[in-house]
Amino acid sequence: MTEEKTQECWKWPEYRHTMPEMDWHDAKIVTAGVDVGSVGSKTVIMVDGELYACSVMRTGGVSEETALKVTNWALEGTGLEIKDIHYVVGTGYGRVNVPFAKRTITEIACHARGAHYIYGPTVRTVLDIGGQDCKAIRCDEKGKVLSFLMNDKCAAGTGRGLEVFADLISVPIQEVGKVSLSVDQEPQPVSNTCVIFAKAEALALLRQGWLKERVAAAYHAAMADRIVDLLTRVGVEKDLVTTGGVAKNVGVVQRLERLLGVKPLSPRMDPILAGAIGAALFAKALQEKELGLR
Amino acid sequence: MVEEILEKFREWIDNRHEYAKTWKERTGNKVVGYFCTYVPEEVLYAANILPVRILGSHEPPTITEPYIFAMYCHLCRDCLAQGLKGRFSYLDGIVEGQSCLHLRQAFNAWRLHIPIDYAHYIHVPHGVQTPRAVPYLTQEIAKFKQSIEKWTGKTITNEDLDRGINVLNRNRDLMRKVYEYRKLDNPKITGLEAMEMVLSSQMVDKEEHNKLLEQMLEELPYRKLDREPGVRLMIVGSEDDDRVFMKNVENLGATFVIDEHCTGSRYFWTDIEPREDRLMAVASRYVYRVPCPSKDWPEFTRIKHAVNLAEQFKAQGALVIQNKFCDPHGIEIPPLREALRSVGVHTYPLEFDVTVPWGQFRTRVEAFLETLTGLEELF
Amino acid sequence: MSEETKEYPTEPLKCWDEAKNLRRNYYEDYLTAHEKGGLRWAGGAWTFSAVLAGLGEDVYGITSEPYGATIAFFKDFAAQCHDATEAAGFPRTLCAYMRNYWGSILLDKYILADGTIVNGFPTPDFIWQDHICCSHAKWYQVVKWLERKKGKEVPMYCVDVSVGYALEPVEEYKVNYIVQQLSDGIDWLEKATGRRYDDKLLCEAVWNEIKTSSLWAKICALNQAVPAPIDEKSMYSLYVIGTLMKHKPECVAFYERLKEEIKDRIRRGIAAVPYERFRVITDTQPPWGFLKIFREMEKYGAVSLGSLYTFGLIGTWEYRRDGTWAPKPLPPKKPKTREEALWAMVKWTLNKPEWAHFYQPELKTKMMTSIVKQWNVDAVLLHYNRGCEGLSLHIAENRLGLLEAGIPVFPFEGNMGDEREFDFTGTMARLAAFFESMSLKKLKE
Amino acid sequence: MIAAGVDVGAKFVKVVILSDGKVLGRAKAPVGFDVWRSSSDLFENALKSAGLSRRDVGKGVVTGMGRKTIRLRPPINADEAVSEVIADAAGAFQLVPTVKTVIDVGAEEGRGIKVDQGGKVKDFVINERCAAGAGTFVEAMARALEVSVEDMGPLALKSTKTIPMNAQCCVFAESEVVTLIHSKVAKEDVAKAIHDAIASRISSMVLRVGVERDVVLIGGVALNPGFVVPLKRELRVDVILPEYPEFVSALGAALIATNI
Repeated sequence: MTEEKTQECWKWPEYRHTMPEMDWHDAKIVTAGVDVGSVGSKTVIMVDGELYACSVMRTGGVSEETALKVTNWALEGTGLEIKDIHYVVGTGYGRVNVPFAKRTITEIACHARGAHYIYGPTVRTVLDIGGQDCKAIRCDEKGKVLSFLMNDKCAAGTGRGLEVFADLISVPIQEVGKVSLSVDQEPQPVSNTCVIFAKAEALALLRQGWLKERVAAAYHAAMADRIVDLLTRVGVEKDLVTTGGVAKNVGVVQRLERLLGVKPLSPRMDPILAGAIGAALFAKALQEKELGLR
Repeated sequence: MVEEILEKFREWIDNRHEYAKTWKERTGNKVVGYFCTYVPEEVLYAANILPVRILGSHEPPTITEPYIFAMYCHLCRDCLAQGLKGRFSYLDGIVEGQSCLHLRQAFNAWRLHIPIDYAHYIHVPHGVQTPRAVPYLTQEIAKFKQSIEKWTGKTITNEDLDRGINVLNRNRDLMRKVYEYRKLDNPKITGLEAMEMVLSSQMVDKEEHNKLLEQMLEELPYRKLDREPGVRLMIVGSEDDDRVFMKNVENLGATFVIDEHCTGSRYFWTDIEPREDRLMAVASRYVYRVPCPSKDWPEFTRIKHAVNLAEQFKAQGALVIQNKFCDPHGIEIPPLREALRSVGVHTYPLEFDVTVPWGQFRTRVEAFLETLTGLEELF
Repeated sequence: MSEETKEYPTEPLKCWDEAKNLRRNYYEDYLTAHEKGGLRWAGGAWTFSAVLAGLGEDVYGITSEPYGATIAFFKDFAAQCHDATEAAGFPRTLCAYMRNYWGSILLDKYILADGTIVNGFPTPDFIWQDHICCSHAKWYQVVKWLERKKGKEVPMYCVDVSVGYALEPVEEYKVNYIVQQLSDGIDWLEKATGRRYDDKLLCEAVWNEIKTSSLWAKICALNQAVPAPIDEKSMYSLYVIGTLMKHKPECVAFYERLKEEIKDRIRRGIAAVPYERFRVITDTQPPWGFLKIFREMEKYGAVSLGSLYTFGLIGTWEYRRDGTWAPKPLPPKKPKTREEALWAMVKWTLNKPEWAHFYQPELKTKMMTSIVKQWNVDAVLLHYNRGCEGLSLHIAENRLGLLEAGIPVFPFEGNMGDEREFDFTGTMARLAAFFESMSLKKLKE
Repeated sequence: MIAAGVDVGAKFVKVVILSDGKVLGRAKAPVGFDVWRSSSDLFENALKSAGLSRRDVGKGVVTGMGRKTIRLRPPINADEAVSEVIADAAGAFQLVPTVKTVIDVGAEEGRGIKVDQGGKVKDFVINERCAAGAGTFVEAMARALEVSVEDMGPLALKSTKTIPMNAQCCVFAESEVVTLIHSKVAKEDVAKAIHDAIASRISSMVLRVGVERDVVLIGGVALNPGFVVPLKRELRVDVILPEYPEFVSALGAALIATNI
């Protein structure tokens, strides 16, 4: 148990990526979206409104530093520097702490816009499951927000909740979702909404000799229930898509599918980037406005 | 000038306890605390007693745990906490005018656990839409008047009552006049300033408050706020004295142009119509005033009123606030939002607790403002 | 447990099936009222239902709290109701019965006593309610609003009874305030239903209602016997008849029979539970989805004799000169006129013990302390009920008051109608600890 | 007679070996999923450290939230399992005979217990949902702050600022913490706010049973000075910290075993 702990199963992998076949030198507009979330920070570099480079890392104790780090990492090896970027928009929990951003826009607007980019114009309902909160967003064919709701006070349906849980059953966070699906029969969801109590409950189950898989299933089922509560409050209209870190968790997504009878679209790129992508797209629009192009 | 007056309001709020103590020493008269705006302050003013509203301090009310189960709203627990911490030690008495169960509990706990010379509960009727309410409340107020007379040993004459009625009506009239300036395209005062005006009037001698309001109204037409009004907002719902929240929201490129809650317009919107029977005149006012939802049935008259305000003050959006566990307001959230929506006012609900988690709320409010202004040009 | 525990004989109640039928028929009658050419009304369990009797025999009601509790008992349907209500934008902190009831309307589904779910919520022809807590009138105001969205206009009348409570008779002007509203209400009923009002039927119904609540109190008083002839879990299925039809002759007749049966059980030493070692009372509505807590208690030889709630919701009591708390005897004479009937009913109703703690925690504590003494109670289990703002009011004060009187108290948090707020395992663990601290160990199975 | 007490907590198992009321051995280890394995291994260690073997132990009593989940074998047998409340009281009373109030703050659970002159439990309160135990809370917050759990307390003591947090739900509190971090509040101030929040949550719970001196604070969190200071302030009384606060429950169990 103790040595297992040192594995730090909650730690999801950080990464950066550049689109190989793209080049920024003859680009008209280079923009960046910096999404400083409560748990993870992401930067997206766009050339003329197309994703060029991106990076994802954990948010540190000082958000300015994180913003700088994550952005420089995205630029690494591209030959670009922050000063070369025409317009930077900051978003996310720490959006006010992006020193080199010209403007901030909320993650609500950015996720809708980003989802529209990732999944296409048929998106009407965006479910963003972030580190600390969970947002249900209704948007139009342009990716513009019509209405939205955020979860109240309970983080059981969030990334942080999952981290605590992954640690508990010592399964790497990228795999808990898959693990939770490897049960032939779905158990009762854990009854508690509070992360700490849900964890305690899960612990009790483990001690009663439940298999990790079964406990994981119970925990994910509870998460899905909670998220559905939120979704029904804004109302689900097709197409439904998920963004944010937890969107990669098949255990949650497939259960949502089951509960809602709606199949979420599959992303053409990492949905954790949605917020940053949206910000970068807004940045492009803002730059065009400054240049009098719109 | 206006600035100094507003500064004075702020000062009164921040030093409310010192104010009350010095008032007591200066006048040698009694100070009474009240919980809900259904307490007819007219009667207290008639008896030369200073009524002050008991409100919380927005610190987690730990010490109330033994007395009030935490499923009741933070306001009632926070109020009691103030008493238990001895911050209202100067009070000679407490009075409650029946509204919600929550504040009744604060009143009873206070009566039972904090030494106090005088405690009176007025059974203000809930059936304010029935024709039987006025005569009934008239008798309840008469009973209240008698108990005050017994307590102070002084009889309250009609002249005394007229004095009380006049000072309150005057205060109401002046504050409504100030609110008029919020209708302008560029309002003359911010939502925070308006809140501080109303709050302070619940804490100080209204004679003094009226003097400042009169001066302020002379200067106000010439005041120019050095800020863009931005999005015109309404704030509507449970009791709200969270000045930090008001300030933060108005710093996001918005201005509260109107409110509908009991630490705002609801407190002073309705006047007393003079009548020969003074007590019946007072009773009528408290029966026909803009109601607390706990008394507003079978018709939703408060919602109609809120919609009118939103239209008169040209609000673009409304923040619908509910103090967590405040059932009377919670119950009305969907009908209220529907009604506002029907006149084109978008709404966003926020659940308030003893402290407001600004980080979370900031995102919600900003996003709400974005949906109002639309970020149109960026699509 | 080494020491031997006495085992008492037990047997099921004979009245059981009658209670079940009365309850089943009640919900079915409401559903099929129109087929019988009758009327449907909706209102609270505390509403002045006797007044409606004046409209004729064929006026069938559904009282809101018992209906909300019925839903709560069937957890899955309850969960659907909560979701529907939250989806409609109502906070989840509101009265749980109310949310269940609204959910049932929003889902357009109606549940019968046995859990059968019927499609289409039967809209009432009119609403007749009273208002004492923050929710009573608002509850139906929203019902009206929801029905209007479905294109149905439901006329509503609501009587304000928030005049306070005193152990001694309340002031005339307060009674008068309510009586006047009721007589206005009768005129309103005639307009709303187009029926002529019959004062004779009113007088009968009022007298029945008074008898019902006096009888129920007598039944509860019988539980002072050792061993207790009935436990609280059974009482729930019995007092509910009063909450459904307190003004009806069937109800009076049923309670008469029940009283006789209980007397007979006492005579023959029949107990509610085989091992009675520890007598408790509870407070406020139980978490309806988890009545198994009472079975758990039996494993420790603990029996719940009832509560101020089960005794006082329908029963009417008074303090005798000797200081004992006892069933309130019937008024000297049966009312003859509308005026007499309304005055008699209001005066009687304002003595409802369950109304005391809305105003004065001391009074509730006093009554609970009397129960502890007169019923030989060892401890009080206080249900801090997140589902009911009204009956949980001042409950923390009652805890302090009881402790001051030297009575052991076990408070536990839960919710009568929303299982998400009741933690069964956790609560049972704490209850076990409490029993241990009372040096009470689990009996050998 | 030699008696043993085993306390199966949320995070750790603790064992105390007693000989006529004198402590012969103490041992503590993290709880694995196989609670039985970890606890019986530990049991052996504790015995070893006392130079004893199972055979020497006359009686044993198990307590703690995990007591029902461990398979028991002599000398510890199931029907001698006692609740934490009873064990806490017994242990605290042995160490501080003048004790009237026991506060036990562990990883998942907080408890307030009132005892009479004889050390008998008079009244008690255990946190219900949405007022979770302090240990896990501090951990989660430490992660958010990027500070090691051990440093949290000392860090908090460096601060003099008071930032009210409405921490009924600790996860909700975490978003408040993140906000504070983003608005560049100094780490020590945040750390203090966190500990103040726990202290106010625990004290508000304990206040339900009432605080009567002497007050004894036990459980792992008692080792965290950042929590003890605000707790004293909130309760407005001094609290006594026994030498091995996290072993008091196990000690209580052992004492009960002795008296069976």
